[in-house]
Amino acid sequence: MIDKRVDDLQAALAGIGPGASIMISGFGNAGIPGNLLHGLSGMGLSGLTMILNAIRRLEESNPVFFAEGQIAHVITTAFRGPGQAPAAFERQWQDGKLTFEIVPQGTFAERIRAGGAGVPAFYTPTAAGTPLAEGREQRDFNDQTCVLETALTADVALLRAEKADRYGNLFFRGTQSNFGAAMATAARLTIVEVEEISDQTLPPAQVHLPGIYVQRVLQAARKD
Amino acid sequence: MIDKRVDDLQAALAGIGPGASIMISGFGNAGIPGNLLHGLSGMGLSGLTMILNAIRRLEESNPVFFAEGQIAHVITTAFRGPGQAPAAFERQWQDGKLTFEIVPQGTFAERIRAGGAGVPAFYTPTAAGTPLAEGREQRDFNDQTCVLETALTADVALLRAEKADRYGNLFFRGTQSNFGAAMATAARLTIVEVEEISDQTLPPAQVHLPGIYVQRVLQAARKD
Amino acid sequence: MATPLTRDQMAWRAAQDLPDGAYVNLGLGMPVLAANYAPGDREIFYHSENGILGVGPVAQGAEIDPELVDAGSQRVTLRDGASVFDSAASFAMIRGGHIDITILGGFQVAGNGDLANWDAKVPNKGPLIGGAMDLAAGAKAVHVIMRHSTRDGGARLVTTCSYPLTAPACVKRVYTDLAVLDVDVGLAGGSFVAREIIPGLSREELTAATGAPLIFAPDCRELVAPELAEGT
Amino acid sequence: MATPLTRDQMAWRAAQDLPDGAYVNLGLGMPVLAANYAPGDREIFYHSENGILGVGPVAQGAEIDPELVDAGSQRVTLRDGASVFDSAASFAMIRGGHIDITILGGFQVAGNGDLANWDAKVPNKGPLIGGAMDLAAGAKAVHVIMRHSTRDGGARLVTTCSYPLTAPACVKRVYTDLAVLDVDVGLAGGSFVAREIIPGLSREELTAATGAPLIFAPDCRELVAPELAEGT
Repeated sequence: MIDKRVDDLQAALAGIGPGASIMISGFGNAGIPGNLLHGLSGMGLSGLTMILNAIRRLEESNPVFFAEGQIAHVITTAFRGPGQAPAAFERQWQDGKLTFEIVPQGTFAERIRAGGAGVPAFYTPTAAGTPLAEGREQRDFNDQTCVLETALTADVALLRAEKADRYGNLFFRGTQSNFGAAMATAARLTIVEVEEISDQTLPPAQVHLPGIYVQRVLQAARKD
Repeated sequence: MIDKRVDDLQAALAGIGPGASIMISGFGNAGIPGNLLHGLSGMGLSGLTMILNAIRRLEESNPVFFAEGQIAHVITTAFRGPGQAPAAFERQWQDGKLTFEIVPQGTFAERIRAGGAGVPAFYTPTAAGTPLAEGREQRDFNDQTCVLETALTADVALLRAEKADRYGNLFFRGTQSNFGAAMATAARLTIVEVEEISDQTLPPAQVHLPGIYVQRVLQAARKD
Repeated sequence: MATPLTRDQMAWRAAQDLPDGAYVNLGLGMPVLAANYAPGDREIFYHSENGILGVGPVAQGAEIDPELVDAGSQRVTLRDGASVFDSAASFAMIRGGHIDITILGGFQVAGNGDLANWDAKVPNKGPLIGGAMDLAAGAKAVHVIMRHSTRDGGARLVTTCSYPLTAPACVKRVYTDLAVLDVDVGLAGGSFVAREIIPGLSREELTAATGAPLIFAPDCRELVAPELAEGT
Repeated sequence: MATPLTRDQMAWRAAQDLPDGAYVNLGLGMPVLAANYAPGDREIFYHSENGILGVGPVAQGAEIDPELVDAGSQRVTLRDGASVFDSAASFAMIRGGHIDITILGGFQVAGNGDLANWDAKVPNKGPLIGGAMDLAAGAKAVHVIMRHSTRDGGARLVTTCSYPLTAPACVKRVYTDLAVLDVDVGLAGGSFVAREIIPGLSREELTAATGAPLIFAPDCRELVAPELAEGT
């Protein structure tokens, strides 16, 4: 019998240790796994690699990650704090306590999708001819210079969805799926918080992400 | 005003000329654009390249393609006729009138998806170490030997779906989307026959393929 | 004395070039304002790279759903015929060449079409790229809205970008507060072709404000924009 | 005198190794028969590479939908919790390593795990590959069902495959009409380890029928299958 439901935050996050690489869904305020992030930041783990679209939102919602220096490396499309003064993560970067890799957003999404789809590397024209391509392997296809990009995978993916069933099937609301749908395919352990766990199985037409990609689902009201 | 509906088979197929490369959806009897294939085979075009999962079904349903030698090249995962005697397409291959490229089915799907997604080439472990990799560029990633595969695109894609609206949004039934969903993204002209063209716009939850990938929709009852 | 266009007037002018039936992605800042000014008889699908094709107006009251946002994190609605999908599918749409036009902001555009619209060099700040490189490399046509000159009077239309590139040789048309200009890569090194110029500005003044070779189209016209209240 | 297993008995034996909660892809021929014989107390999701996760029984009567088929072109139903998707998504699931077990047919398996189960050399016929290479390269575990010997008594368990490979070094376990054997790549060149052998067959007879080094597991057991009517 398949049952991926877990009872509480502790069970949802069990087994995540120091040094883990963690993909986090979310674009704007949509698809943010606020409860899981809150729980994770309270575990006091160090040396984490965070793979997410924009790091500034994480500092705004969960400053403890940065107050305690839990994060060692960030892979992101936007590594810039709000306002004029540098944000905490920017100061840690300047102090050499945190490193980052900046990736164009589409390449970021495609690298994660590749990680889930068994594509170890692919070529793309995005970033060719820019500073991001310097020192990178480049090659022409159809008279267009392309950059070689490698797949992104992670130990853990944290997502938010609207509904789940015991099989781990997910239904997303609005633009909630964003990076999470691909992240679930690219992580060894995918943990999802949802507004509602249905006793009824989701009908096939409502399954946006098949349960094969999900290991744990937790019911939790939306938390920004 | 966007209106991608066409009135008849002739309007649906207008502009397809000799030498065109044509992607054709379908797996088993699901998602086969039977009306469009019938219309196309009657146009008497020569030098066509057909990109489809299995060629034998095309000979069974539309023998005129082969009787008239309309097809010059085939890209497929299954180039074998039924029964003991060679099929017409196999005889034309033996006579040097038809060439083909055989591709593993997942690589076939991924190459088409790449063609639609702006990925000119990617690496995959599928087919590495097999006769299909001979003479091909290979490279190791994560201690796994991979083959370089290039994107597939085409002049035309022919699909069948269950419902469409004037925007070209598509709803697929059952396993009808199969290769068609990716083919629509990889062709310059995507033509779709559907059971029903709704006067109502498809609600977002029913849109399996956004209309941006579709140029023409034709209402036509299912034809095997 | 010539009056440069306002932000909304620049966006208005860019919107006039969006054809009926176009699939369009609008960058943050001035570009998103263009959605307010496309002629009402044209059906245009706005794409948002976080996963919408067919962005509707900003949500009001009971329409507001915090889980339905556009790429600017605005809570939006969906227009008739819209669809939603995940980021990988959304960028496949961009990168696969399916978006007809993207309108982006810019720091600099070179005569060969090079675009610079991100900057890793803000002191003490990390870089911010987002989806601009994908849009610049992937859209069928890249249009840029930006002021013609920097605050201290320097040229933004240049021979070679001094800022880091977003993508090489991608820009087709630039809308500034002084003119509408096309990129012409035909001349050695590239040049700009002025298509429209605001009333009261002389060709010499426009040429002086442009840091790259500039020619005037034979049918170069006056760029007249309506009076517009400044938008959001 | 030993009685070799029937097709259904081989499939039955393979099905006993499918654990509760497994995501499984069954190849055409004998492998698909395994779905009839998995123990009823285990919840197993069968994947079909044309786009189903959770294939149910073959459709009957009013259930029949010509647009809902499995990879063998059978008209099927969906089980509770099933989902459907397109071929690119389906093969991403296979190639990304998400399928726990695939059971495939085979012509030959080598002691190093090489699998040959397609053949381009049928006279006057084109090749047929389908999804086998993707499954063999992508699934977490590859199990093979095939007869132990060819019709003319030749070995199918070999040191080196003479047929073209489907994928190298992929097979973990082989179910034949005589035995259950694991691939052991630890020995130089690879070998087979017999885990179970049918009653009445001597170790010497199995060794003689095997064209590659064969050792017997210390706990090698009798392979006893129930009587089964031949399935579809």
